[in-house]
Amino acid sequence: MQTKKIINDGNRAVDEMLEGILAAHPRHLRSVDGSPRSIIARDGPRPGKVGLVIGGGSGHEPTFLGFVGKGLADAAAVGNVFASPPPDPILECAKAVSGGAGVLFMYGNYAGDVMNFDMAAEMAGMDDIEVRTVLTTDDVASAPLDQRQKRRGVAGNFFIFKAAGAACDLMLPLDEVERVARKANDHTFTIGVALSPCSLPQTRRPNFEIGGDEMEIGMGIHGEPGIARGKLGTADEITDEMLDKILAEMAPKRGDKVAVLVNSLGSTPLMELYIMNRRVKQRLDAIGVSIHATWVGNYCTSLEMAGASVTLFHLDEELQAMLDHPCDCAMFRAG
Amino acid sequence: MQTKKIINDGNRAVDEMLEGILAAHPRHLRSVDGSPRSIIARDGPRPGKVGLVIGGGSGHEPTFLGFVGKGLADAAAVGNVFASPPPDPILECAKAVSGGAGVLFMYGNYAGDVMNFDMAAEMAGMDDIEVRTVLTTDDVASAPLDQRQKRRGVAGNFFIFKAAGAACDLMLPLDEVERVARKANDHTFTIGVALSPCSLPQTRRPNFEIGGDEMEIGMGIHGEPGIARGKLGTADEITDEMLDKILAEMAPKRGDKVAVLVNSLGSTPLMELYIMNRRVKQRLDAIGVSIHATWVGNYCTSLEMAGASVTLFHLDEELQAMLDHPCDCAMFRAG
Amino acid sequence: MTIGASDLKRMFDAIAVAIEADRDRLCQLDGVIGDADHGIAMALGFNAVRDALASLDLAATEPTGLLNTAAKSFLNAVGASSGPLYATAFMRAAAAVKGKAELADSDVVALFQAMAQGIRDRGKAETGEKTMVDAWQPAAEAAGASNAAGKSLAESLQAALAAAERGAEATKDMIAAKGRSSRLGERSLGHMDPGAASAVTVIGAMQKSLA
Amino acid sequence: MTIGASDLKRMFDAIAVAIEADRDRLCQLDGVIGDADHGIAMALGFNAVRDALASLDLAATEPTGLLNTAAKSFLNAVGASSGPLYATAFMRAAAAVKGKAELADSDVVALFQAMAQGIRDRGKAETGEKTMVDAWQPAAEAAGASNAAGKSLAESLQAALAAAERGAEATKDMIAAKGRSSRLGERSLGHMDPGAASAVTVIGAMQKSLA
Ligand SMILES: Nc1ncnc2c1ncn2[C@@H]1O[C@H](COP(=O)(O)OP(=O)(O)O)[C@@H](O)[C@H]1O
Ligand SMILES: Nc1ncnc2c1ncn2[C@@H]1O[C@H](COP(=O)(O)OP(=O)(O)O)[C@@H](O)[C@H]1O
Ligand SMILES: [Mg+2]
Ligand SMILES: [Mg+2]
Ligand SMILES: [Mg+2]
Ligand SMILES: [Mg+2]
Repeated sequence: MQTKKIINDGNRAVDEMLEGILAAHPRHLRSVDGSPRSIIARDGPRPGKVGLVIGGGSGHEPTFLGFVGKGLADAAAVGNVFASPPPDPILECAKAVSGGAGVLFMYGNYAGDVMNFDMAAEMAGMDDIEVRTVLTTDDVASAPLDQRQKRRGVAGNFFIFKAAGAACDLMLPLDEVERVARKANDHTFTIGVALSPCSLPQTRRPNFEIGGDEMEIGMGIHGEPGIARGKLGTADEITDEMLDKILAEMAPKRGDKVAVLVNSLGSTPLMELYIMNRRVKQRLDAIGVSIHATWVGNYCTSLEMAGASVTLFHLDEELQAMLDHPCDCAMFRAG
Repeated sequence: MQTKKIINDGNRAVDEMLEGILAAHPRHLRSVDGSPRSIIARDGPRPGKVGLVIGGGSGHEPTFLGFVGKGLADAAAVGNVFASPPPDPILECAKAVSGGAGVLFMYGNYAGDVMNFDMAAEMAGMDDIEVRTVLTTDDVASAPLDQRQKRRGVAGNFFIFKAAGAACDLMLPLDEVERVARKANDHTFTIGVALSPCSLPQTRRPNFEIGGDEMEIGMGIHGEPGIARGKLGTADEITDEMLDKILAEMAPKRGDKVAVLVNSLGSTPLMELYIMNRRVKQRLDAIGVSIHATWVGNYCTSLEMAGASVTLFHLDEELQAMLDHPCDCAMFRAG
Repeated sequence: MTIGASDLKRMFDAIAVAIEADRDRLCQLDGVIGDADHGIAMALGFNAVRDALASLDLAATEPTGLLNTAAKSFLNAVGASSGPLYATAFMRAAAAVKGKAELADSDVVALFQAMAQGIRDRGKAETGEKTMVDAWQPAAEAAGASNAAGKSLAESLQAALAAAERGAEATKDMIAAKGRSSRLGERSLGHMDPGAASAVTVIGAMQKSLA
Repeated sequence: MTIGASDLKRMFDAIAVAIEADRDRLCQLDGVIGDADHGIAMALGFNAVRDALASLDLAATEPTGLLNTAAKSFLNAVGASSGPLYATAFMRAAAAVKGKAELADSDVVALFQAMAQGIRDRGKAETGEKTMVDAWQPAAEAAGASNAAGKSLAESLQAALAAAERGAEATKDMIAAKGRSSRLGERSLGHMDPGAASAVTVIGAMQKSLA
């Protein structure tokens, strides 16, 4: 039996989704002529501003397209479901948003994305566009701390892109934008838990198996296995396990500030996310860490996977200013 | 086997969710002292303004709490999952937001809500608060057109509350607010389709049964049976079936304007919603109806139910102005 | 033998136990034509009543006060449809026995009839509309007739229970005209109304406890 | 007998058919230690190659041009990891046979070795890291050795296929050090790498088609 989806044709799902997105958000988004997988912020790119190009596989909506808008990313290159975009649409994004001050590529650290974005960067270089790359590596479950550069980029993208987008919008030069982006990435810590699988529109089969009473701590946003399979715990047990791992690394001091993102992987409803957030607040209160702002909802999903992730963004004055900087994207507003 | 949820205790889920919501949105929301199920907009209520109180069962998040904020509802009374709140928290909301110009109760038309809100209205009357009530009845699948007053209120709440909230924020008198609210309700048409059930935190069992290749057109947001059970169609077939029903009633003329809401019942991801929205746009283009604005996402859910609804809000000048009026809620912003 | 506050408390305790045991079946019935929460609502309500009554000083409480406490606690715990319906039932019952410390058989029957009337007043449903009224109304009539014919309280409540059972069974052949399932039209046929089903459970527990 | 553009086109068609037939198994393998889409990516890529080659005027196309067309269409259709890896393989293959209209046995072996080298260059993986390199690298070495020993193309490709099969099998005992599954540590043990599995399918189709 195939999984249930409201689609027409699995192979056309991404392109039809893009049509629907452009139909819904004509004031915010447009595609590059002749390159429908290159989506540009109507309001963002301008001369003298560093262009911010993000991207990756589809199926994580509102990541990445939701982050395209004034004050955040200037463009997103769109891949197939859970697959990096090829170099061409990435290159078209770079060309469309280049304002003469260089372009920053930001995306999650996955082999496929690295190879495709690197090829696009080389091609952009031939067009005299200076490209820098900052990979996001916020998933603490995906490699030990001493191999942080190996980690996956997941829901923390939200904070990292937000900070970099603000730096661009403030007209900082490429060096500075890159510095802010790296710092934001270093200050962002995410861990996820998955309860049940999603299925790709092309196969319509569950993309992993998991027992009816099990959860997987640390599972990646493409269903990549995580740290450990265990019995499904209570919301407090699960949140504690996640926070223990994050706080051990982040090592906040009393009086430090964070921003919080409690994110659904897809089908886990707001009720459960807010129950988790209640625990996050209790834990942070207990160690004297104050919460500057909180986001709860579907920000980085894996289609209809059940589960959630918690991200802490460890703020300093600069990162807080970047987070508070206004942005206007089709799928949400912040700041 | 119980369904999987990230909760602590099914009986505490709503209260713990509320703790998490207040923890996340302290700048937007507060609860009434001694009445934790009465949630008030920090910024909304003020002397001389009609107070707008909405509410209903939990499990539909971000409905109703997400609509509490300046420019929209002043308060929401929170019931158990899929159950009306009792009169007490409703009354506390009315008292907290009364600015001397009367209070409007708005909620979906369900027997339980009607009885509880009516009892609260009587009690408010004893406290010299003038209360009017406008029931939302946008679900075209829930009764024939000639019995519109019997219909259920579903995702179209978004537009109807939005219009009424704007009227309140513009300091219109109670009569006018009520008129705008009724007109908004009359201009709002929703229909849903369900693919798979949700489960209540207290039972953790699917709340209805449906075949692995079936869908239910017209299903209510509590899993109430709809118009017809059928084989799951393609996105275009499903959307067409929904739009046919809406357009037959709404009967728009060439040149008319609408706002569109494509809403997930819970676990149906943005990809599928946008594919549906693409079809909505095609259909409206074909009959010369223009789209003033579009919302796509989780606005009125049934926990983790799979499925979606489409709402058209048939605009005239006044309703468009109300829709465009700014509002600032914890869970989204619009206008 | 008369019925006092502690008898009524025992009765509410018995209802709470019976409803708790019936919770899942009631949710399942509600799942077919409603929103699958009726067992939850009823259990919540009667557990709240039990807790509220547990903290009463029974020696200092008359039936009216006890019933009003039950009404208030049921109402505030439940919301939903059953909240105002049963809360109103208990408020009317309280009014029906006002001023009496001990209830004779006919007082209990009057209390029972007041409950049914309260449910009708609050919900505005008639018999035949596939609601709990289809159990409560015939039950109240049967109890009244039995009492008028000089039968004992036990016999009258037995007659009420039998009538409620028949009434609940009969809801299977009705098309719902009130409440959540009233939008189903013909699709509500063949299924017992959950509120009528729980009414049988409630009345059964009352009968056992008071007889 | 030499190999020309139309032979290469037939070879790509054969790969497309073989991969399409293998799609679900490759997705399943990728589901265990990756993201369950490897079969989709490979099928997409080779179908795109087939479509692109179908519109070429083969009489006017040399192997280099055909291989570059294959590279470009594979790259743009796929993205993912397999996109740049196979696209680079085809680009290097194109470079290896530049200027030749017809390929002798040793040219085909050189083409084959260039593919393996391209994959290594692009992905920077060594053998033992549980990637498609663990199939391609021994296959290229076996083909080269066989060719150097004067064996026929058919024999050389047969040796390559056998080596690829052994290499893919061997990935079961490896801990992934490159690609998506490299974060699994020990948990990747016991499972065949999907990219190595598909390499066997590709090499098998090449062998059958060219032999
Ligand atoms: N107007 C009414 N009058 C009498 N009983 C009603 C009315 N509306 C609903 N009911 C009863 O309430 C029952 C459902 O109760 P419950 O599930 O607790 O509430 P909700 O429908 O709010 O979820 C129905 O089965 C029906 O018996
Ligand atoms: N750096 C690399 N070098 C060689 N092969 C690699 C590398 N990274 C990944 N692979 C191969 O790619 C395969 C996965 O391909 P695919 O599923 O199409 O891409 P993705 O991982 O982007 O979903 C792996 O099984 C592995 O064989
Ligand atoms: Mg992939
Ligand atoms: Mg209910
Ligand atoms: Mg119910
Ligand atoms: Mg893969």
